[in-house]
Amino acid sequence: MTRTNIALLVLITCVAALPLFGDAYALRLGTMACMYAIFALSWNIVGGFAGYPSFATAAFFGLGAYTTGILMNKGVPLTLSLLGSLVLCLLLAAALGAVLLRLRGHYFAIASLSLVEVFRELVNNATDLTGGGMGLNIPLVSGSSVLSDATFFFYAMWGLLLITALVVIAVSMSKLGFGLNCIRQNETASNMVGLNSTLYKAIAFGLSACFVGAAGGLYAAWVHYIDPSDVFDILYSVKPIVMALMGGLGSPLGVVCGAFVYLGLEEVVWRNYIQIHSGVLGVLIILLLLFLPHGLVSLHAGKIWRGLTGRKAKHV
Amino acid sequence: MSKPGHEILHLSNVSRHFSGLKALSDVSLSVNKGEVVGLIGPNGAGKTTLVNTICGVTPASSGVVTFDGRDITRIKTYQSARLGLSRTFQIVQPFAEFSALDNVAAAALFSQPGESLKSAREAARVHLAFVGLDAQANQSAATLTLAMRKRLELAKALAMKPKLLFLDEVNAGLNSAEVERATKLIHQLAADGITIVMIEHLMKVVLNVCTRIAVLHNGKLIADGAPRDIIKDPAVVDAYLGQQYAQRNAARG
Amino acid sequence: MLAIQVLINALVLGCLYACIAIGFSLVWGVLNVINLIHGSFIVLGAYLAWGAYNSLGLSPWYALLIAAPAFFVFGYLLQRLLLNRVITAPVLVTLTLTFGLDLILNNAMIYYFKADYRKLILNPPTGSISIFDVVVPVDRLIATASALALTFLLYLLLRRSKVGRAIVAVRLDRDAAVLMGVDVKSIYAIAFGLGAALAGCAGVLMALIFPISPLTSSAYLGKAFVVCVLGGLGSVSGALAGGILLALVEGVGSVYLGPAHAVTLSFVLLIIFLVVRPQGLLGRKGFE
Amino acid sequence: QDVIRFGAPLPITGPLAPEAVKQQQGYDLWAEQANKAGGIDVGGKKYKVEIVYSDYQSNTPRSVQTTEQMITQDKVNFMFGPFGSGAAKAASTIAEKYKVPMLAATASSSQVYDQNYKYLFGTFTPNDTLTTPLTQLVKAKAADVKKIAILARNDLFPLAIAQEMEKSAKANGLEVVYFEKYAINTLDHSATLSQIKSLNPQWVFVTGYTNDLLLIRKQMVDQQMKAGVVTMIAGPAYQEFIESAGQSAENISSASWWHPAEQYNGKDIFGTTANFVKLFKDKYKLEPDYAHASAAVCGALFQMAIEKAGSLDRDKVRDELAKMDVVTFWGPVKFGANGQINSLEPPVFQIQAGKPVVLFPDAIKQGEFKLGVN
Amino acid sequence: MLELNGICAGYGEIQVLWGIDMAVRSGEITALIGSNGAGKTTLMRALSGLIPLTSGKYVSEGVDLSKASAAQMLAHGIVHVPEGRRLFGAMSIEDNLLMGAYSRSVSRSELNRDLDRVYTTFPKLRERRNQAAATLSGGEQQMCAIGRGLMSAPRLLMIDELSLGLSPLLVEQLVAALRQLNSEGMSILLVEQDVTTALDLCHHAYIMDMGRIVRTGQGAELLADPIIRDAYLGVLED
Ligand SMILES: Nc1ncnc2c1ncn2[C@@H]1O[C@H](COP(=O)(O)OP(=O)(O)OP(=O)(O)O)[C@@H](O)[C@H]1O
Ligand SMILES: Nc1ncnc2c1ncn2[C@@H]1O[C@H](COP(=O)(O)OP(=O)(O)OP(=O)(O)O)[C@@H](O)[C@H]1O
Ligand SMILES: [Mg+2]
Ligand SMILES: [Mg+2]
Repeated sequence: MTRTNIALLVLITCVAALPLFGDAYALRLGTMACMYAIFALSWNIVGGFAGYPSFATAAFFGLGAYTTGILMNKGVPLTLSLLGSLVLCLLLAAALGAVLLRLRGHYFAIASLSLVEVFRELVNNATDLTGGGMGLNIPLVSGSSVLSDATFFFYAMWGLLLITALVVIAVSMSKLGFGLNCIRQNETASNMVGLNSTLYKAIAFGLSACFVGAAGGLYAAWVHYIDPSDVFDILYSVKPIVMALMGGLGSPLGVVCGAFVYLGLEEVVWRNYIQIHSGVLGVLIILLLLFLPHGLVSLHAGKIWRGLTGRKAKHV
Repeated sequence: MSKPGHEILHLSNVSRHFSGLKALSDVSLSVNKGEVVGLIGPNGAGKTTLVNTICGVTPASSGVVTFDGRDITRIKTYQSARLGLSRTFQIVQPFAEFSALDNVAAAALFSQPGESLKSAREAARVHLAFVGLDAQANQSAATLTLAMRKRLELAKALAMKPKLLFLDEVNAGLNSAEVERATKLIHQLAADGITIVMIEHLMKVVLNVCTRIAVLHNGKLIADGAPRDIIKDPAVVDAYLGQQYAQRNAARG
Repeated sequence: MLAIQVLINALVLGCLYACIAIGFSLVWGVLNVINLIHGSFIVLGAYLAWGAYNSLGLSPWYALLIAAPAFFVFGYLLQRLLLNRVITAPVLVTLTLTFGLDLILNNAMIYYFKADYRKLILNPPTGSISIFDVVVPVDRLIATASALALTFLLYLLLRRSKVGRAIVAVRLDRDAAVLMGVDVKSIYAIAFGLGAALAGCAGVLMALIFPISPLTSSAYLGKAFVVCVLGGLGSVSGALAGGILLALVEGVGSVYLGPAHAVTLSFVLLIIFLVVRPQGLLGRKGFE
Repeated sequence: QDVIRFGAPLPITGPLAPEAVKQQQGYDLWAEQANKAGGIDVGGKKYKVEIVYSDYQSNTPRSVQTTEQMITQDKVNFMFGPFGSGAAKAASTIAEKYKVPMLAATASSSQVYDQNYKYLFGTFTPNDTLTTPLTQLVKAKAADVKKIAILARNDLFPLAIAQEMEKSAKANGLEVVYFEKYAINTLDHSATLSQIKSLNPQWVFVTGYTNDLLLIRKQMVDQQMKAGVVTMIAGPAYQEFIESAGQSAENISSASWWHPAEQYNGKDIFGTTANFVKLFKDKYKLEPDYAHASAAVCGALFQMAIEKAGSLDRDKVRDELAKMDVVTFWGPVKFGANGQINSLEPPVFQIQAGKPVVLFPDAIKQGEFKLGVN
Repeated sequence: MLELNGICAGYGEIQVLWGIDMAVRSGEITALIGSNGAGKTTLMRALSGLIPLTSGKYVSEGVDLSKASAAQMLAHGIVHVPEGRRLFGAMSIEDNLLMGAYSRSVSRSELNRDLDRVYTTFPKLRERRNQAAATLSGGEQQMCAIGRGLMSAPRLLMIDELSLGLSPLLVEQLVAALRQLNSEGMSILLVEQDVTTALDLCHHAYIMDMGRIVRTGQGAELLADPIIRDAYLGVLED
């Protein structure tokens, strides 16, 4: 295991201590942070390892949310419902991936973006099952108090993040990760050396969807009410990418840091500037991109040293 | 044909077109085990396309390709690689961010089922040493010179334990000394029993290593035979070699 | 009759869609930048038309003449000063950059114009003409004609002029273009400026037809995406074909399946199209 | 100085942004009036009113988040609901958990209240209270209206009201020749409108937000679509709809929960409806509509409940709200068991000569129903 | 025509050229020969302003061009036909040729005259003038690339890897075309792996190794030099 992967696990472990310090709102933020970290890590499997810029996060988030919501309304317990979301997203994404990942670059980006629209409209129009535009109520899996409720969902989301991180680390060290790396660099050559790229991409897409789906399910149970425009919000697709870019494309530690930092910035800006927070956020994103083009992970000591001494960093 | 041995590759009436353009028409060709076949022809004759068709990169529009007695006309690229068909690319295709070692390891890893990353890396060292890149094993492919990248292509192809090896202009852009080295490697591979089909414009290399030459022109096979006969074939001289070459050749006897 | 009416509607609407998409397609095709700020440019153009009409009494046709150079300069500077710094970075970086820019511009518009909807109402209204029960609104007709004219101008520019040829050359091979003596940075800026100018003009025309609000920018952007992919990236005639195809699918879909399904249908079509023919309607395979 | 803090999540950015302005104006007017009168009297002690705003970006999950943030971090005493039915429903879960009374100013769909939360109250009557009088009015005044076409935005409130309309149309013997939803963000309706036109309905009923309705109205004119009755909900009550639609707004009918022409004599801080309208016009140079008024009345209702309870205790205030039975400038206020108001009689009105003219109820009627929309 | 003095250049922190001294004489064909990775392409890229010099200077007819951009080099009549042709694939042959004239501001009629000259040199191009460049065969592409270079009105034409991947017949035709152009007064700087062809064609040759010039002399003289034969010509019989 590499040093950064160990650092990632340490970071995630530290996050688990949050309930010792924070109130219910802090736990809410923590839960959101874990959720976005799951998104960013998952996106990184397809976008970072395999180099396919996917915008499908929102599609599988929504699908997972609705699957769990519907199952729970039918009396299925939370854990089983979440498993349902996970498996459904895994299989569906793998199947779709086999087809859509034939597209490269921009084209794939657009196709994955359209998945969000298609899923949203399908859910919107399947009124009998999903309530359509009227939204869907999800029964409470309530603990006794506000705080215990918040703690429960925080740990649930945190646990999912931990599982996701472990899987992503495992992928990065495995033949699968090596293969995805090959695909990113040169897909023609990958096929030529006997790598079944369709299979690898399908698995990667499936993996990148399943934890997002489970997170969606957990989210639905957490908020008790979902509607299509909420859970199929395209921002769920865009933000993980921004986070991954801010943190450092391809590095699991980087993307998780990116997620935490982005959410932190967003929260601070949002609280302090009611009217112009999105503009301020835009400015911050641009500054970060211009001054840290390789993400937060590039911000190690050597870099800062070179920056201070004015020597140019080596570009490879 | 020059060397006896059973037929390893057979093409019958293979055609391939790209929306109107007939890149290959009705090519029939067979290659026997142990042969070194030169594939020559003017630019745009369809040589690379022929290799792509056999390897499943651009499957044939019609016709049948068999390899080792098995129909591989509609095979996927990665499957053909696992069957023992490997090739180098005319325009080199390295995994640019990987080290030379990992480039070759990838080839060893994915072409043989059950290979682990560790054993693939070990195998890769052997192949790198064979092509003389052991010193560059840890250098990233992007920083290698063209000649080195061509050798890397070869090492990758070899790591796949090929039965049949396609070499697409491995000597283009190399200087004479480099060409000579490469030629030696090819001789050695042939001696190891690997069947080779090489596309090449450098006639001296073709004549030096090939046991047989096939000539493509406008997607059609216009000649197929022993090297000495081919370079005298008027059709080949007209389409490919040029009068000057023929004269020089004749002058030399 | 309904069929003919729907067909006519679709043709007219298709040209408007093309007008929305064409600048986006140009920027994407030439700069390889997915310009998320495009939708907000269109809205800004619409505000410009609205302001020119309501405070200066200037008709939108004249507003076009202001919008084109103003947006060109705006786009040119944006590219020169900002985007050119990351233009060689992977596509996601420029995408994120334009995402940030869009946040800023959209927020600024909400701040200054407030979020309520405005409408440019021509006085006297232009009305509609009807032939055998088929109705065509005059303002749409004029907007369509202007859109076609803009499209044609761009086509001429790219095909016939030296700058146009340089834009195409840069798109095809940046380094080779440098060798021809092309100043790539300024060509990029010109292309982005043109994209912005086209967006601004589209906005002026849309002001006649759609309500104006910063919040419609995402709808415009969505249409631009679809049209551009349907028609083929960076292809002028493709944008036109893609626009009409999209309008037809939406029109026919909403009549026969209901309007809610029309959107779904257009996106399903988009995905199928991508998988079967990624180069788009008029794009040529292999020449991306 | 002691203050009472009220949390008001607003959709300042995003698609609902225009609504945020209205709500904020309503809340601000009330806060200003309350503070001008010295504040809210809690058991003899005066408390100033302070409203804490935040932007939830027209995004429901964010409205939930900000509700929790206001309750836990900003330590607000009471909550106003976010805009619309969907967000109010989602946010009310938080208020319920923390046992904080929440007054929703703009949530009408009965689905919002169907969880029977104890701490959620709303000032909009159910949707059918709008559609039923409309149908009856049309039945009475335009007997030859037989066919109705309904086009609804696929979103909680517009869709719910369209479904109510369908029900009441059927109950009143009308033929529903067209009922479809359109997707959020639809730019062009011309195909749909052509189809409706070809069905020749005498009544066209459209729901959506202001921009949707403006868009559809413009395209109806473009398609030279005429009908005896055209009803749009909820835009026509808004001044900006009337201004933006111009000539084409003429004779559009609508219904809403309140109208400035109403003549209630309330016990709240604003007193009469006329007084509220005057105060509003003085401050904002605008004619108030129901959205402004509802926001203001929510504040006034909190004030009355707190003063009555004589305490800032949330449960006591909640109980006072539940028991409330009082007349305000907004109308008589009494909440049902599920928290939704059930005492209002919403007015039906029509745009005539660029002004909304009340047609029903008869007590405040300003004019006669006019047929024919071109 | 062109004087190079101690040119150093490279990519980022990697230095490739280590003090190149060289002279390209007017009206001559100069060949640049060297093993792979010697830095020939890098030198050409530096000369055409694609990469900056780290030190050294070059002077053309008294003008210091060390800091010149690609456009300024073109203005001086120094034109680079890059390795790998780099045509604008989706554009027609004629548009490619017109792109060659991009940096010149000349009248349409003058352009037409120049086009005509290129078409006379390469009649095949005239035949296919409206065909997209990407669909041409390798040799036709090379002609088009040279033709595009000619459209920039070069006084010095720099061609990288003239015969790379071309059939013997095409090489023969291109060599003839270059001889013709040279006889009309154009200076040519040539990078070529086929040493026999290159030395045969050129007046003067420079031999490069590891980013330095190691030998120079007249083509025929070098061809006869046994050391050169040993190092660069190999023993493979033709
Ligand atoms: N993907 C493709 N789409 C369209 N045309 C193609 C495609 N691939 C090859 N061609 C065309 O098919 C013909 C044969 O090309 P191929 O690359 O096989 O030639 P070649 O014999 O390898 O030539 P060279 O010696 O120059 O490498 C050429 O005219 C080429 O333009
Ligand atoms: N973009 C680059 N970045 C870093 N190093 C490079 C780059 N391009 C070339 N090099 C290195 O510069 C050196 C010289 O390369 P160059 O291409 O100039 O050689 P060449 O003489 O043209 O060789 P060839 O005969 O193979 O074309 C090589 O070691 C090569 O690896
Ligand atoms: Mg080839
Ligand atoms: Mg070179």
